[in-house]
Amino acid sequence: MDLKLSLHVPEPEVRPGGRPDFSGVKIPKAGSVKRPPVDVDPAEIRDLAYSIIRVLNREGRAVGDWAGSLTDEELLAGLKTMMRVRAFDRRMLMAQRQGKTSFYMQCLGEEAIACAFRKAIEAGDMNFPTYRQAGLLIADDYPLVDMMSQIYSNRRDPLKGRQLPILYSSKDHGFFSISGNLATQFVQAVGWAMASAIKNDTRVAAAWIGDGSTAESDFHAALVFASTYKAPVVLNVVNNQWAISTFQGIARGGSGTFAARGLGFGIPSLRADGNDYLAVHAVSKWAVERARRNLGPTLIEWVTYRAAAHSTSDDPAAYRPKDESDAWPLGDPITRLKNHLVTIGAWTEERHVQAEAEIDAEVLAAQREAETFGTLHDGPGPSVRDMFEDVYETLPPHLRRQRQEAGY
Amino acid sequence: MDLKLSLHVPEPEVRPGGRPDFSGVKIPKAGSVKRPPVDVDPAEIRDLAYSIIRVLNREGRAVGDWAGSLTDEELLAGLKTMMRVRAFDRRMLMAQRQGKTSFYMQCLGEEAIACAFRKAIEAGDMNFPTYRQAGLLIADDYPLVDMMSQIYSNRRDPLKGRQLPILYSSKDHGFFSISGNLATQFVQAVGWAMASAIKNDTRVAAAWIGDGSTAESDFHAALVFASTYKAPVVLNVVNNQWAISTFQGIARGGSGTFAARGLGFGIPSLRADGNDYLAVHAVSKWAVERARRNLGPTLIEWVTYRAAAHSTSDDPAAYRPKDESDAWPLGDPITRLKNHLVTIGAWTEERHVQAEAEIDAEVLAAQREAETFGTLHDGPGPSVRDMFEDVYETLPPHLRRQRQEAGY
Amino acid sequence: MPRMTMIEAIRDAHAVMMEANPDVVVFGEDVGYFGGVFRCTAGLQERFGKSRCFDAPINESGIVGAAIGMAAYGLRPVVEIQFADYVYPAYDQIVSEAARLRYRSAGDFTAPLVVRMPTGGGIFGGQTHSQSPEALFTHVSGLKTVVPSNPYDAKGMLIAAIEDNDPVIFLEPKRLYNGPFDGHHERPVTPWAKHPLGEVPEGRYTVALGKGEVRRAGSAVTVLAYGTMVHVALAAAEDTGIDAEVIDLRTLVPLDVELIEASVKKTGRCVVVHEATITSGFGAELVATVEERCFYHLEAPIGRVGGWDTPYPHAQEWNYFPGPARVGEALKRAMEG
Amino acid sequence: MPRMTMIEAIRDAHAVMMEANPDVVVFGEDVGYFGGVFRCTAGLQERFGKSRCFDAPINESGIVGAAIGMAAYGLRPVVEIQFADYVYPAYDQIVSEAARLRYRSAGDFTAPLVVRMPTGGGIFGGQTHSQSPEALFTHVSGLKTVVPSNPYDAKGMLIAAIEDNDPVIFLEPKRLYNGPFDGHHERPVTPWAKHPLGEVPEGRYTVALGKGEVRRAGSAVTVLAYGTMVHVALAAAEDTGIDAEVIDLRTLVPLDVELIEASVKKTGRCVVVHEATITSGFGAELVATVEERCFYHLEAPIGRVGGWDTPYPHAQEWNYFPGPARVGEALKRAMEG
Ligand SMILES: Cc1ncc(C[n+]2csc(CCOP(=O)(O)OP(=O)(O)O)c2C)c(N)n1
Ligand SMILES: Cc1ncc(C[n+]2csc(CCOP(=O)(O)OP(=O)(O)O)c2C)c(N)n1
Ligand SMILES: [Mg+2]
Ligand SMILES: [Mg+2]
Repeated sequence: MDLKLSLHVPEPEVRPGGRPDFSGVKIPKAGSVKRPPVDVDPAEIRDLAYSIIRVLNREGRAVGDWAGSLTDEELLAGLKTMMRVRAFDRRMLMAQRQGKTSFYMQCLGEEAIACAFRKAIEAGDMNFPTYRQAGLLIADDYPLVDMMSQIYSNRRDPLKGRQLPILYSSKDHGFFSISGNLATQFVQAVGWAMASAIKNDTRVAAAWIGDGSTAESDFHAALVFASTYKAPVVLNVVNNQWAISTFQGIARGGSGTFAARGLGFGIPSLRADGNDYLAVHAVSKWAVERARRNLGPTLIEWVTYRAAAHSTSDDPAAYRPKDESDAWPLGDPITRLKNHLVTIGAWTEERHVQAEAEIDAEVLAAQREAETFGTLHDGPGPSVRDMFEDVYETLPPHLRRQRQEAGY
Repeated sequence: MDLKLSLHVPEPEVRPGGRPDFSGVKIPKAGSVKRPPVDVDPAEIRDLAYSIIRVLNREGRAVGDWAGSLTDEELLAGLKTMMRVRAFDRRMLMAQRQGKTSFYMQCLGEEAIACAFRKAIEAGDMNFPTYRQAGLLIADDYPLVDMMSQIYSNRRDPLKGRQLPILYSSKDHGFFSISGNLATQFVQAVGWAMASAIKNDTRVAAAWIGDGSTAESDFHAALVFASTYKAPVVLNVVNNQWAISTFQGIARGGSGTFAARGLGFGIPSLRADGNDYLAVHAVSKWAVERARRNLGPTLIEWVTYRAAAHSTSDDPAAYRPKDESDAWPLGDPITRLKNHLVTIGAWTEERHVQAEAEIDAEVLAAQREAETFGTLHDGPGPSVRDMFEDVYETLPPHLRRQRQEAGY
Repeated sequence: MPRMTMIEAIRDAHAVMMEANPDVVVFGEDVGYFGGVFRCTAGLQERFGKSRCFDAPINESGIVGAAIGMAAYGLRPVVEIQFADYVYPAYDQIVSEAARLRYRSAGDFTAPLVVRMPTGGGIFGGQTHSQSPEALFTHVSGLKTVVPSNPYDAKGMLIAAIEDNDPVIFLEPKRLYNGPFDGHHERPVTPWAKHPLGEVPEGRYTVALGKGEVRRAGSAVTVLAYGTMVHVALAAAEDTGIDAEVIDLRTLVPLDVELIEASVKKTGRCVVVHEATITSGFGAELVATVEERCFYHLEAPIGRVGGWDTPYPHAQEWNYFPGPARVGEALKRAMEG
Repeated sequence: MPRMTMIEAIRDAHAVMMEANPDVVVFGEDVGYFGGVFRCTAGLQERFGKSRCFDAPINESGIVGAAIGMAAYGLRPVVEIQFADYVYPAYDQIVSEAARLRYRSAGDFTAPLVVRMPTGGGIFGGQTHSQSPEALFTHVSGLKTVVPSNPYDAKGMLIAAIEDNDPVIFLEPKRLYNGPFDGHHERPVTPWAKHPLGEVPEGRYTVALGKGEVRRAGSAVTVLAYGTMVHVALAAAEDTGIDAEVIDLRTLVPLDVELIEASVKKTGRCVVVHEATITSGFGAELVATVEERCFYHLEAPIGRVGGWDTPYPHAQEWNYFPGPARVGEALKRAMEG
């Protein structure tokens, strides 16, 4: 045999200096993908893992089977929530640059996913999020001041200064403590859902993971467990095209899509436009209903784009064209929803500008309030005593001794 | 919402006391599954993950596209190899019962898979086996005496008494050191194949795993890496229906087949009759050729049945009907190949009986020879000095001190 | 009082707790229908139903990860890792998740789960059925790590572990399952039925986590041991005739430092013993603790006996296992020092 | 001689070895095109091509598992785990596979690979960018575990590690990447350019694994440290005016016991220091080793300073980090004892 082997290493189409090119991303027309009944046989909808469910068309109209899951007021509320998330990100990014905290991560461009999903679940349901789903909290009216206090590790910080900024936790708001270790939450969500099923409860779980993190093994563990026990869980993959500097082709390999990963498990697997608030809501609803009706898990790949840097420690100019974000063919979720509301006459450009100012002011006021409790390097923060608490339910003797040694 | 959730726990059709029932196992007619070209687009052969490629029909004839990969002499040699494997298992099982070693695992009923696969690869290729592929060694003429010496942990044991019986290793025979930890070898095989591609070599790797072990996370790691780097590797899943006491439905969950797991990665995924020596060889050849031609990985699910206990520590009567093995619809690989050879006039019942006796004698002679080097509890075994060697390339000071403390 | 093997005691602890608390669920590889490869969960599925006790896919990370999710929901999962040697795939879930959930969420979420696993050697199990990985857990803040040495403790500690609101690593010395094993492998095995600690009360009782127990009072030297090594240490004391005080630590974290300190201050000598490889084993922590607290009372270097720093070999098992001869040597050295 | 930061020294070690040996391959998360989140592999892909240096999927078990396969083939993979905090998913491949392959196959297969990972705190990285997991590797037979404390050693030890025929865990104290850090976080950072150990020869040279180095000769007390803590210990000696002998262990397994023993026998006092949580940390092993070998020379209890037994907190970082004040206290206590 003469043929020599060689290693294939996937590469993105374009690198810095090149012209952004998304012509390879096949985008079906809005409204073109059918909406199957929730109790469909998964084998019959395998094609949904290779398409993109979209509701908003270019003209800003909601079209097709998946349209109509929300009223105009609900849509307007959704728009404002997304604007609030974006204003929050902008403020906190700035606060980090000003040295008020150590670190920050935005969800710029991905706001629709968490915000609309939150509206498809109920109080009592539980999300197992990653660090880009702050929208789940904001859409559920979790106090911005508390979020900011966590970011500042100040003395109001609900997590007592222990966690890296944005790794929120709120059981009351159905938001599981975020881990810095990727993918671990995916199978925990399945376990939570199994528990709900074991207790003959009605609550469902939602798991969240990034495109890059689907490569982690706990993604597999989650799919195995979810498929075996038909757990009432929605498995969300947020494909924002990038994992720090690594494009999604490295995690995805030869498969067409991330949604396709679910097919080998017999799990209904859908792909949807993550920048389309209406599509996100409708598809989420479908999956949540399946879970609630004891029909088992659903895998959803949300197609979106990470418009900002990975985190404040990252500069994407080193690995992707600067203007790639503008070239992203699915547009911006806020602009798209705004256009839709303007098109249907439920909103105007003027009111939008005004709302922007109001929301900015609201976020700024929250920030001012949060800062009265201190920022990372300014003001008495959480106590050193707190550093020794909650390792165990009760302080064991060796930690008591250590606390004493530390002088507290 | 009134509906209460409940946990779904898959169960086998039948438990001890019940009547074995394999009517749910859909078995396509031999010869009915087409043989695509090796450079086929994986998307076009997704159906192969849900079928079973078979060559030998009920009449003992080789039929269809996949027939004809071996000459009659090769088939006869294959038959004898399988008989040798079976005789070996029988002898060693008895030896364990006689207390000559601590533990043993048979591959009864699964002989065709490893034996025929070995004939589809070349010297220099590397297998990363589990504990049920002893056939890979025997088909490659690895000395039975060495295998037995390993099982006996005697002073000829190539592994110096360090490994549990049957966890062989032979680089020269393309047989990677077996690990007691399930699934780890699957991604190692992919790494080995990547190395071959990096070096522009022509050698390919083969990974082996059981149905139950596909649930392990390293199975996922292997698929991710194989799919991303298009590694020249054949990914073998031996579905023998059981994982100790756990039926394959627990690992498989809602998916139709284990082969289907590959689809989400864009890896060509085939399902084949593991009890049909001809099918195993033809399908293996196809996959090996793909790898060798730098076309990337192939996943193969070998459908078979674990006819014996999991190991000498197990008694399957506790969890499955005693006669389930006889009811297994794909029959016995040795009987089927023998019948084929008799049918085509290349073999007779008499010669078979005679061959059986010869092979038994051969294995017995090997056993006698192995026992001259001792058995686990009888005769000077590997030295205690050896216990301290090979932890590192050279003995570090702390191990020298410990060896001295041990008196050696 | 009923007599039980350690297996029966563990099974009984499960049953008592599953009966008492509908939130207790049990799963793991082969633990459902079959009842576990060591039979520690036999009969539970039949008695409590498939959603309380079930078979899991072979994915240790999934088993522990799912258990964490269940615990966060409010259940009390008790999971079995088939052999301690197979816990490593679950290590991230244990270390990064279960151990830190309470801390990182400031008590918003907790992970009250028990991870049971057969541990230790002496059964010709080779490298992957013999390991003692306790030190890999004792280094991790947020975990409790326990090792019972007899049926009475096994039941009482398992109940305590299930009732505990923190994650507990529950290591079961498999060589003790059917009878006390003192390392004299050449002698016939005594069954638990003939041992006082094989008497196990019915129903619920607990053996507090964090408390050790003196198994043999003595004045010459203190031996710190746990699991199988407790019995080996007792045999060594007997064989050498040295009046050793043998302490069964039972819980490694949090450690019963008072008990240790009092004993060593009394005897002035100390030997620590475990099956795990010596370097960075839990014995090192014990030596460091004793050194710090009893420095001025020590009359000889603290002896340390453990498995050699090699993978666990198959055929050389009895040269590897720290049996009564090696422990006896250490006792003698401690008396000479 | 060129001046390098620790990052540059590590990058250079890669380049030297990739140039010298076509079997050296480098991969990990973000290490290919981008050159690593800490830039330790920057430029390698461009220089040596995509099949010698490439991005890996985010699966640490896969990264190490594939590296083991490559090493078994005959390559010399050097892989990066993005932060030591993320090594746990790979723990099984490291512990059960890389560490044991030579032993279990009696040398038929080996796993000469290097697993590099940024370790330690001091960067406000919180629980998952600050850990020091060395003790979880030192307990595992078959692994070598090393921690350089400066650019010169980093390059020489990384080359030695790549040339070594056994698996090496290579821990890089990230707080030292750009300059020596002595724990005085309130003071401006000195760059490596101003430090003698920032002078790094071009080309190939090695710093032998298994050898420690005295960083400050002294007669009053021996301090055993590694990584960032070497610099903290030096600062503590300076701050307290105690004439400490500061030993930079560099390699934890195999440990340079002779060097330690000679020093402690000379000073009669000893303090061990590390960033990792105290309980079952590598300090315990150091204490046990010193106790055993120097018992009759010790004039005071061996001091042990480490991170508190809690997860690594974010805001309380400087109360958690064992800085010069805490080490200084330990030195004083050792002198009083
Ligand atoms: C186990 C583990 N490995 C590596 C990392 C480092 N890391 C943090 S985020 C990230 C990229 C994740 O990408 P993706 O899943 O696509 O999520 P995104 O950031 O795009 O939302 C990596 C590699 C980590 N946090 N945990
Ligand atoms: C990591 C790990 N977990 C659990 C085990 C225990 N174990 C050994 S074999 C086995 C069943 C494997 O079943 P399968 O993969 O179907 O292979 P088969 O025995 O049927 O050939 C189990 C659970 C192990 N060896 N390693
Ligand atoms: Mg991403
Ligand atoms: Mg099987």
